[in-house]
Amino acid sequence: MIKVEFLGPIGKAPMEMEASTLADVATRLKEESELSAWLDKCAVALNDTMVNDLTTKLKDGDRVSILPPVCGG
Amino acid sequence: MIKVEFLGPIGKAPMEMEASTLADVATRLKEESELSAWLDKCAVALNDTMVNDLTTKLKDGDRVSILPPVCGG
Amino acid sequence: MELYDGPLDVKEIFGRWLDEEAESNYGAYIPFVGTIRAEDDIEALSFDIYEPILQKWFDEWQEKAKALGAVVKMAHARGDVPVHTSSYVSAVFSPKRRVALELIDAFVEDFKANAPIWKYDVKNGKRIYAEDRSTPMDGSGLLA
Amino acid sequence: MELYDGPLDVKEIFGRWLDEEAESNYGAYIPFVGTIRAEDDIEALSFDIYEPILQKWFDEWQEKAKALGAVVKMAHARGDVPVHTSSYVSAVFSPKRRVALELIDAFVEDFKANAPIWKYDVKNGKRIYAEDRSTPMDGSGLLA
Repeated sequence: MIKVEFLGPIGKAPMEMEASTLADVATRLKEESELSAWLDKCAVALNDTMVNDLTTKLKDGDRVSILPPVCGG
Repeated sequence: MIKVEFLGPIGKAPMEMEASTLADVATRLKEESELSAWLDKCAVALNDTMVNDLTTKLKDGDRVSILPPVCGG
Repeated sequence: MELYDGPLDVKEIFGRWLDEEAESNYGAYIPFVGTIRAEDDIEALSFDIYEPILQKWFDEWQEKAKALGAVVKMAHARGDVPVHTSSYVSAVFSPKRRVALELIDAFVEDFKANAPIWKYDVKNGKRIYAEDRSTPMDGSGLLA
Repeated sequence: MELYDGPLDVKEIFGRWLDEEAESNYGAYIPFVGTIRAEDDIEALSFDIYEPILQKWFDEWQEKAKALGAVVKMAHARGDVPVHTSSYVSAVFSPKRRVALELIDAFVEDFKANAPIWKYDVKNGKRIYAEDRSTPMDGSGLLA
């Protein structure tokens, strides 16, 4: 099991799922209609490190964060 | 009569002279051996306004300032 | 890196950073102070911060600055920051001015683009995500 | 424009400028603080300033800043400024960060190139013109 959490304004409760790569996470999240407006503009972190490769392997206990568009300052 | 003053590190006392243009001032200053190391790197102001034209006309009472290389900050 | 609940005490931060580097022999100190503008009838802006990734982002900038012989610092507000108060102070110290001027520009621009901070307008006490002013981070769209 | 005999009280200047523009609705405030580095066995740097031309130079920059919706400020020391104290503070205020970041760079660089200020190393109590670090102003060589 891995955990997916949604940061900032997305306002969705964390999800737990079985997934062996980030591609599996993508497939699962695309089923959530409330995320359809978010996924194409969100970045992704794995255990608090930014990642940029769908083939990234996941292991039990990993935490994936979904980061919507930012505006600090 | 016009007055020529030497700013910052030049350390030369002001000079008074007859001059109808800045070209006349240039001719006169080139006679001063202690200025030979300065003139090619100095800028010029007339009555506290920077000038850049040797044909600039001068009138009685004008004040010409010779400004050596700067380094504020 | 310093995070505060609510507006920053800009003078305290500026002065403390100055004192911290007083003997470090840096010739240039350039702070950037970001203040909430009164516009569009907002009462305040409000901020969410995801600290673990912000800390990593900042640590990487400290390394980049170090490679240039420089130092970077930053402070940011969490929660509500009323109009005409400050939410953000960052700074660069460096031996020479050119490095400092280029580094503060790059540091502030990358902060705007990639620091995990979300901004909300506060109107009539309600928080509204400032979507039109927000930027997708590097690598966005991976899961789309 | 502010000229002081000896080192600047950087915190006082920073805080006063912040207060002066507290209600002006600027989103970005970028000061530049120049501090004397310990190098080459100097005790201090020392400065001569020709104020009438510096004031005109600064007035022109105020106009340029105004055309961008911004404000510039500056303070400089006259006479001796010991190592690890500050001789120069300038600043930009502007509604938006991009203008502020570009303006502080242009303002500081033009200051270095064209402000009528002369710098001297102070060693064993003697003033030595810092010729190797000085720049001929725009238009130099007219009379050569």
